[in-house]
Amino acid sequence: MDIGGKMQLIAGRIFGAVFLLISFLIIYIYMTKAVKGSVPKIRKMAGLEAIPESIGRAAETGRPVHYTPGTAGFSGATAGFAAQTFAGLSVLTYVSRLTAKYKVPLYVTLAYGEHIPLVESILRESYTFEGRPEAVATETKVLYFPIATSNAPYASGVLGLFERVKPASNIMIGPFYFEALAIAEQGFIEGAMQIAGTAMTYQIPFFVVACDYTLIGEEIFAAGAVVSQDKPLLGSIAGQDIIKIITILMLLGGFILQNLGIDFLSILKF
Amino acid sequence: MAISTDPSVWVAALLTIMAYTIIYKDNPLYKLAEHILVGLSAGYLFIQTWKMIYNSSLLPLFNGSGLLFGGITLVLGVLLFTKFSKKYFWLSNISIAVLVGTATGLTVRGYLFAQLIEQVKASIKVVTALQPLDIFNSVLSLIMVVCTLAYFLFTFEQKGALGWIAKFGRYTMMAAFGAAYGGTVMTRLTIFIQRMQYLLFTWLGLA
Amino acid sequence: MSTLEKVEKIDRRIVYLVLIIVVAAVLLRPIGLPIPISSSTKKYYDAINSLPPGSVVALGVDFDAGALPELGPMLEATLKQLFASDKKFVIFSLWGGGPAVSTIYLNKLKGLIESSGKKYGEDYVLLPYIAGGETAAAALAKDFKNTVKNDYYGTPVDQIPLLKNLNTAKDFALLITITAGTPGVEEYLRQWVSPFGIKFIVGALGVSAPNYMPYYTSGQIYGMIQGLRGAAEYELLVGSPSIAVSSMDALSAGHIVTIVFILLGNAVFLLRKYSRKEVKS
Amino acid sequence: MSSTFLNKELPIILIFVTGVIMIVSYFVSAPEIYLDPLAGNLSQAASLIAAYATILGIVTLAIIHVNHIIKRTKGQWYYSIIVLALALLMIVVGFIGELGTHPYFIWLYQYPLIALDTTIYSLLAFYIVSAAFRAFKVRSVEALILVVSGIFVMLMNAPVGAAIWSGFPVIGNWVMTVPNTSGFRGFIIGAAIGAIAIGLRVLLGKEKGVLGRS
Repeated sequence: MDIGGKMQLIAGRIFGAVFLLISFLIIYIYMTKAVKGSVPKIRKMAGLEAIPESIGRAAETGRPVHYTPGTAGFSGATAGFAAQTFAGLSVLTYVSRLTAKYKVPLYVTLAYGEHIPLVESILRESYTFEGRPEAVATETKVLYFPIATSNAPYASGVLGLFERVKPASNIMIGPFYFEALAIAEQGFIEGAMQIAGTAMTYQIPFFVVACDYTLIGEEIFAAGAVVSQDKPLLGSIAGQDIIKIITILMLLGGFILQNLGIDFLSILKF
Repeated sequence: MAISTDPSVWVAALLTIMAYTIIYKDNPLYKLAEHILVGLSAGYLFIQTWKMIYNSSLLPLFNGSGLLFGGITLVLGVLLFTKFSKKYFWLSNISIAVLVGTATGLTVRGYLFAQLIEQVKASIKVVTALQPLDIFNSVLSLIMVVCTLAYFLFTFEQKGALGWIAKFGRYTMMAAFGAAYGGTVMTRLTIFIQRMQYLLFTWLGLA
Repeated sequence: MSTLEKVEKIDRRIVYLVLIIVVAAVLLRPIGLPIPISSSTKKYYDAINSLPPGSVVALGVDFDAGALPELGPMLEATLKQLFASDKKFVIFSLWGGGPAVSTIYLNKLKGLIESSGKKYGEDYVLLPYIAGGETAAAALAKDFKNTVKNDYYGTPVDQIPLLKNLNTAKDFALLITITAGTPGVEEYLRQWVSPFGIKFIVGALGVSAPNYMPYYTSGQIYGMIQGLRGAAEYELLVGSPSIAVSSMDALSAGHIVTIVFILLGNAVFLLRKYSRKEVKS
Repeated sequence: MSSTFLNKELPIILIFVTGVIMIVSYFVSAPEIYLDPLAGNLSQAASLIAAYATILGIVTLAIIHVNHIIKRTKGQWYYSIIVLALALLMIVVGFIGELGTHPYFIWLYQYPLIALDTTIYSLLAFYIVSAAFRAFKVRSVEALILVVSGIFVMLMNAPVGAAIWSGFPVIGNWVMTVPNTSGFRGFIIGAAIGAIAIGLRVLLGKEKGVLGRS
């Protein structure tokens, strides 16, 4: 399709271009609306609702909470998973405020050195927010089990910690590899209340069976956005909902039209 | 078949046993095995990556076949190393920006077609001429895809009709994650079986 | 602690021991169970055979040492099928380990290559690793010879006969990737299959196969080898049963052990739940 | 130019410009302004920057281990010597003749590296089997569906399944092609819409953590 001069729209990709432009527009509108004040309300997520309950249990039993924001670094091979790590760090802010309030010991285990400064600043902010900055030194502990190439050292480090401190609550939100299975299993054996969430599809099955609550895939981004009240992110989530509804209508409408003899598919291939 | 006399096989077998000591508990032998792997992997990757940089960026610059391209990529590459300086670390963001911008553009346009439009097209089938079982499977698949997608709606409470739709979507995903679990068992067992074959047959020659 | 609780909290090392003993026993005393061939493996095999003579195949060796046990047999059988056929092929890699793995298998098949009369540079070429994942896949698809300036042995691309008229993904008749994850199937779908419509077949880990089924049923992936089981089927199709076929009985034994442990674990769990309920009521 | 421009705005402008070029060049063919070759060069340049970033990663790893040696970190410094020594050995052998083709270079990969990498990965088999017994409890309808579909797929993958009952592979195949395909298809479409959303936030400079310390 000619659009002036030698410039042409490439055939077969025009529907895609229109769909992409509409999607960008919708997301942009909802992001700006959210920043201007009309912040969308995110639905209840069982995993997120259960966090206060699990920290309450830790307070009752006097046993600590264990938290990990996942095992992916910001650079190198695992660079593509930064968004999941940030969701995990946002939920850590929420969790550390609760442990500060209820005076529950909190262990945070990390696999990448670059996460340490971020986590330490989150803990300082949370405990200061709850008016107990001095408690960071006594009630929280950041443990670093560096990943060499395989995640086995991190897994065995966390397993050793579980056997020593017997956590009452184990919360794992972020990107994970095979060590997720070993930690979730040990947490289950120790009788901890476990809440996990990741977008790494290979690890979700293990979380679902071994944990009490599991946030699946994009739910961890929604959870991170809710606890951090990150306005552009909340707006973008609302915008994505609209696109998902459009896609659902395309699926259902397309199926019906195609079977009524109207060639809906040719529109998609346009 | 007798025990292997090939020194290479002995090196591999002994390193295998060293690494397996972690089954009992974490210990210095395992740590040694792990760090040998780190060293070899880092050195190996350095060579393969340097080979690409030398062939595609430096050589064209030196032999003049790609002055502009070689020059620009060399500058952008070297800028990354400013990360170590307190004053000029922000210069590295210029190179990262080019990498992130290009990768983001490629990913967005790619996801749009390969992961969105193609998948929507795959769910839209003409079922009128199919066998009854195929009609059932096609309609059921469409419903499952729609329910799974509906589960990921975040600005609508999962109550009433949407509650049921989302629950059915989550159950569909459970079947999918079950299949993924089944696949994981095969892959993990395979790696272990291959190590056993190496020790029993290649090293000890028992077969 | 009641016996049931003791069984449930059994030391994991005992579970490990059971697995080691069962797998070793079956390896030493194979049973020889039949291996039915699935349609996805057959379509992988047919995709190569059905190409017209002299067509050029792009073979992406996209895995490293850790995935060798499952993907090595697939690569070996694919090389055997390609060397026995009248097709030409270019090996490249989005993973650092690719060139070393390819070299190991090319060395292993040296005898077969000589007897097949295939010449390096005319019938097959080995190219170096290209970093970047998504950007590397896109760069190769769009402008092959400007992304890779030399072959793995240092010869400039314009001096290699096989590469003379290969410039973009369109010049290849088939794209194969044998991959352990990212970068792999999804990057090729986004940068080769959708833009250029090239026929695409995949050698996948067992753990990844379920994730790729949506692309197989949609036709984006034409044929797929699913894990070691698929590799064994493919070895039979290629007519050279070797390591994958010889591992099948041990794989069956390992699966049975896992299933028994799941059922046993749940039986103990349910028994304890009911015994605790009677105590309460 | 003010430092905030160079520090903050320039990278974001660069991300926006390169991103838009890659997207527009996919939909519009504009030979006059060499849009297509520009997109090709950008992909090649980005791949090379990724290669330099990998070298940077390896150099950073080396610096970490050198520090361990200098500071004699307890329980670590002697391991760091081994890491540096073997990395150096691999690099020196790799530089003999054409890069990465010397028989000793391939030997170091084929025997020690493969043995260690596969062995460490094979530990997963133990984790899976012990979790199967100790943690795979059917405590909800969801876990029941997961375990049942998992077992059917396992009995499809393992030849013994077909030997026990010819129905197992048929049911396993149905699980793979209907619920599994549909579940992951919905998941993939959701992820695609997510990728478009993240893509827009990155291009507008609203996605934190994309750039290094700024």
